[in-house]
Amino acid sequence: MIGMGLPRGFVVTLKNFLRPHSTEQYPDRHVGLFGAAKEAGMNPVQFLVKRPGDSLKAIAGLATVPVKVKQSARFRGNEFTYFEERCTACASCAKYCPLGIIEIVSVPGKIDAQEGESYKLEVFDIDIGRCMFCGLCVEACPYDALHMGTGFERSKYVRDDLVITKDELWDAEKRPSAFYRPQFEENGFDPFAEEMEDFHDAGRHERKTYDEMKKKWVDER
Amino acid sequence: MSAAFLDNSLWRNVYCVLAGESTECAARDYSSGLLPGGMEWLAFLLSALVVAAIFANAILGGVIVLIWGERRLFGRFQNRTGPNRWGPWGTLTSVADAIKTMFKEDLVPAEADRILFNLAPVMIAAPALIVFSVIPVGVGTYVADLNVGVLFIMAVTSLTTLSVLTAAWSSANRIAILSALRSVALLVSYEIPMALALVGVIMLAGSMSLGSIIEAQAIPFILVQPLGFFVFFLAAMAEMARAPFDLTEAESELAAGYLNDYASMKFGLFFLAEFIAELSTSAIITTLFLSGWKGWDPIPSHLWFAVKLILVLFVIIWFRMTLPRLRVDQVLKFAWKGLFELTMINIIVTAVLIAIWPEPSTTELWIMAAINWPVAIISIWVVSKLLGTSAYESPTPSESAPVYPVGTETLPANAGVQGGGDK
Amino acid sequence: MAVKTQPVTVNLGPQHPSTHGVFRMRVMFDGEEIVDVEPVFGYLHRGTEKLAEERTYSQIITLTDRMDYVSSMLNNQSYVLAVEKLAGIEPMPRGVWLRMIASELQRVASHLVATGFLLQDLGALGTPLIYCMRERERILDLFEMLCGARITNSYMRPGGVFMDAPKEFWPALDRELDDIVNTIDELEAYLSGNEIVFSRTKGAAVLPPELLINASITGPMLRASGVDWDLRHRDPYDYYDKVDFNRVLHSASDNYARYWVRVQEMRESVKIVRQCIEQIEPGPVRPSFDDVPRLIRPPVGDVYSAIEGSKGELGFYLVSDGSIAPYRMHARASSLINLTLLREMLIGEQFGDLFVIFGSVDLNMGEVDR
Amino acid sequence: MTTAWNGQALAEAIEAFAPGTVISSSATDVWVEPSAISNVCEGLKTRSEFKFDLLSSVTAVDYIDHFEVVYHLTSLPYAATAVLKAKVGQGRTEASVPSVVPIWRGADYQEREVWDLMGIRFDGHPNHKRIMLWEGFPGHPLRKDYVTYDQSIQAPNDEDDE
Repeated sequence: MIGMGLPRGFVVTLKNFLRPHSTEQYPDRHVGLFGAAKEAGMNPVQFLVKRPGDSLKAIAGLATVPVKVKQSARFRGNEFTYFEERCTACASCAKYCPLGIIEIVSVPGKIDAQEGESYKLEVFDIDIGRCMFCGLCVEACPYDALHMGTGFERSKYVRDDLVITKDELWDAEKRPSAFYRPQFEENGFDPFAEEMEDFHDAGRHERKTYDEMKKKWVDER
Repeated sequence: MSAAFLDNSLWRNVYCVLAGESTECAARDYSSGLLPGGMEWLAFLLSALVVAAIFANAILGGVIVLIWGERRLFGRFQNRTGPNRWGPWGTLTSVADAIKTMFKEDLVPAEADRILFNLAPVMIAAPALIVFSVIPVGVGTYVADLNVGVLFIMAVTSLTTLSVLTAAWSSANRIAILSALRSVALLVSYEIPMALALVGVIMLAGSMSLGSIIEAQAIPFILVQPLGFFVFFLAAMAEMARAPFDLTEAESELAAGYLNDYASMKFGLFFLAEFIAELSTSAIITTLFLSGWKGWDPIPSHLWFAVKLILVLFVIIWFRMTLPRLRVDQVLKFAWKGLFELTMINIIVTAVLIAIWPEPSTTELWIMAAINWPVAIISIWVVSKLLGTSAYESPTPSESAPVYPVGTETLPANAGVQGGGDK
Repeated sequence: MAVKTQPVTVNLGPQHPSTHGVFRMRVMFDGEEIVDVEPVFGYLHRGTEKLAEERTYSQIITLTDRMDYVSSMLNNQSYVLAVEKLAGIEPMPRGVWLRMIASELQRVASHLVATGFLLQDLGALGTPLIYCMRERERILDLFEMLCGARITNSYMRPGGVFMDAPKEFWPALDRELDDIVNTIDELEAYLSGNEIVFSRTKGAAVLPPELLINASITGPMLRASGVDWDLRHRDPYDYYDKVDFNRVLHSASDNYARYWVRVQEMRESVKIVRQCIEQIEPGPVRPSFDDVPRLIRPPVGDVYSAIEGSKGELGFYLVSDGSIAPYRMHARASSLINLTLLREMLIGEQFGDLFVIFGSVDLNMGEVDR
Repeated sequence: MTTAWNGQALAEAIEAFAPGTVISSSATDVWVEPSAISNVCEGLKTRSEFKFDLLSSVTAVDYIDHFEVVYHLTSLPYAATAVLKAKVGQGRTEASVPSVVPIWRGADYQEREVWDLMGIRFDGHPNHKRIMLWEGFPGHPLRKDYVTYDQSIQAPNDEDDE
């Protein structure tokens, strides 16, 4: 029963014992005195003298530093991003949603409407509580108005609060995920570093070539 | 008051501060006590209570630290951080856990035997603490130096199983009963090699008192008694139901075994007892095999003891983290067919050596070590050969011949699907 | 001395810690020996097949994710292949290569979970499990790069995948492949020679290949008994005919053989991914919406298409009535069918081995109950 | 490379050893008399020209006026597959078909699942019980005419537990 297999196992576990750990602390990282001083940009002695309260806290292990979780740009988060200017209220997203959790009510807009204003949105609700983040609504959006968000900290105490309304979408931080939006990756847009200010940036900007248009509209008819 | 009793510095300090015109204290430069003369019996009683309280609280405090340390070490072994939220490096986690445990609802199953159900946690926690009464944790720092100390330890530790059985029986749970039966089987099997492994140590020291055993260790007995240490270590792991012998609790099989129906502080007491057992086992190993508090001079003896204790604890945790669990029959087979033989070899060899050098000096101990190590290695190797499974030959992918005919025959030409479609 | 004993019946699960989900077994045992076992299913039944009848072909991809949630990519692949076969869609080459890379990575992840939990059931207190999970996390990071989700991927679409891999994916994949091999080496150093693992898994729950085949058991369990049946080789879907890999076989057909086959298959999967990286070439990853619209209307008919999933033959039976939703979808759940012989495997074994044998089947309750 | 049996060829081959059992056949599928399923499967498994030793899948489809039980067979020695179908419950009567569990153990849970969700009885099944849903569940959910009942009306009864 006792051979070389067991000692080898002990060596492996000891090797892992000495490795740095692979987990991450979230939402904040606990720092000691040295970490807190480094965070404040001083050396520990300075920190101890200048900010005795904070240093005591740090020694007691209560000082924390917020942690940014490493995420991919395509992360499908639940803080949806939405550009009202781009939306035509076509309700493609609502039709494509496997769970039917997107509710859209639209009314005809003014007669002399600009592009994208021919329909006015009255209601645009996404029930995040039942959403499964498949991203099909984003995939279905023909004008790149709806994007998956990169944030995910939307837990609420009441289930009804999980419904994202139009106003909430409109006011939310514009940090769209690159999910199904290859143009973001081409433009080098990083949702974790910057916000998207201009709704024009969210578009696909792809123009069909003359030959393609001709093929589609002339040759095939 | 006996003079031997006052060799214990811990007792003496407390006692002599209390006792009045005691001659023993006067002989040791304690001028006078707090109590009037003739009240030595009260001083004795009070000092006994104080010493016991100090010890018990020190152990419980140690357990709190141990739980935290063990979880941190688990984390390190498993490449994660371990508890880190509460207090510096998570040191207050166990305190928070203890408070949480106390405030939980105390559930008693409807079918439980209430008296026994409530008695079992006490029955398991008390003996675990009592073990420490004979262990010297520093020069003259102990509760009592029994002249049958080793025997006392063996007797008290085996009480654990009784309370496990009580807990399982009273909670009227089939899984708990299974766990308790395993616990009893484990105890019956491992108590014997555990006791016999200590025979070598007792022979070398010529005494069963732990104080004398430490005194006798001119060199740590782990060097002189490798086989005894090996057997005792494994048997002790089994005795406190630690991996790879954690059959009683086996969470992947029995969920929590005998603890299934316990909640709140009753569960807390079981949990506590388990960790006290771990602490006491390491203390016993430290005392018997690592020369206890002995060390080089400038460093105080208590620190030596603590360092050795932590070392042993680390090894126990390392074992627990590394090894998968054995099955019941394998565990019992290992005790009866493996460890028992090894202890017998150890006793015979040690007896012969003691017959040659009845009162071994340091040099003679070194010679004994030189003889015992080869004996230990050879005998462990032989026993493992006799017991172990043969090496498992894994076939390389290309060499293995298929045993079942697959794709050996061909269909008639007309059988396949016509008009394409490959399946 | 004959001791009079009486068998005891115990309900294990659905809340037992090592039933890999919500599985219940009614076990009767005599002392430590198992006398009778009756599995009880259905605690995670979500009616996937009924739900699929009311969804379009693309929407069902999201349902397949949730069937076997430790190998969603493979479920996606199997379903998408069935749709392609039903609707006669010609997939785009780059999409197919990406599909193969993703599904082989998922196979590694799934086998890591299987191995880790098998060792957890052996009582190794989480250490090997966490080493396996650590590696799986890195694979899931790659999936997050690919499709934005870690578990419920929904990465594949009829005709390919929904989006090309980002630029940073390829160097990360290279690094990860080396890491996987290192981890497997470490795992083997740790456990493949471990005498305790030997003595507990060797010779336990041996099943002859004839019985396994008769019980429709496929996948690593079948290959551990020496039957050379791997759909990737026998019925090459996607581009598996363009890659070269060994079929891992073992002849012992016991728990250790199953563990060993899974570990070696991870190595083979890494090899396949490496070949895919070599052979992949630029191009579109899915047909244009002119060729394959979002709402697919396959012609009337039925089709059964199976792939080699991580747990065995993973097939989808689709019946189309020409509308945008399938008339009937049936998933051949290998986890459920692999449990057919559970009783035979367990009876006569020790109680301590119950969950080890159960774990060696490698099942996922999401797939068993669907 | 696995080959799929041509339906017509398979139908001829089945007719050769079990005359009168095949109802019709297409390029891929063979429709068999439901009562003869047992016989035909026995032959398909044991006879040397078929050797269908692995039953890939058993399922059923509700075609409103009848049910169809679908067997997907695989032969390991030939590396071949075939599809066998049986129309049962014509006119939506109580459908039943002989069980193939005595031939392939692998049909055990799958037939139970079909019974549970589709309501097709398998005569001769050794453990003919519901598998996913509890005993006493109203109706068979995968049937096209299934109406979701308010499940709070009928609690699960305890037939299941001894």
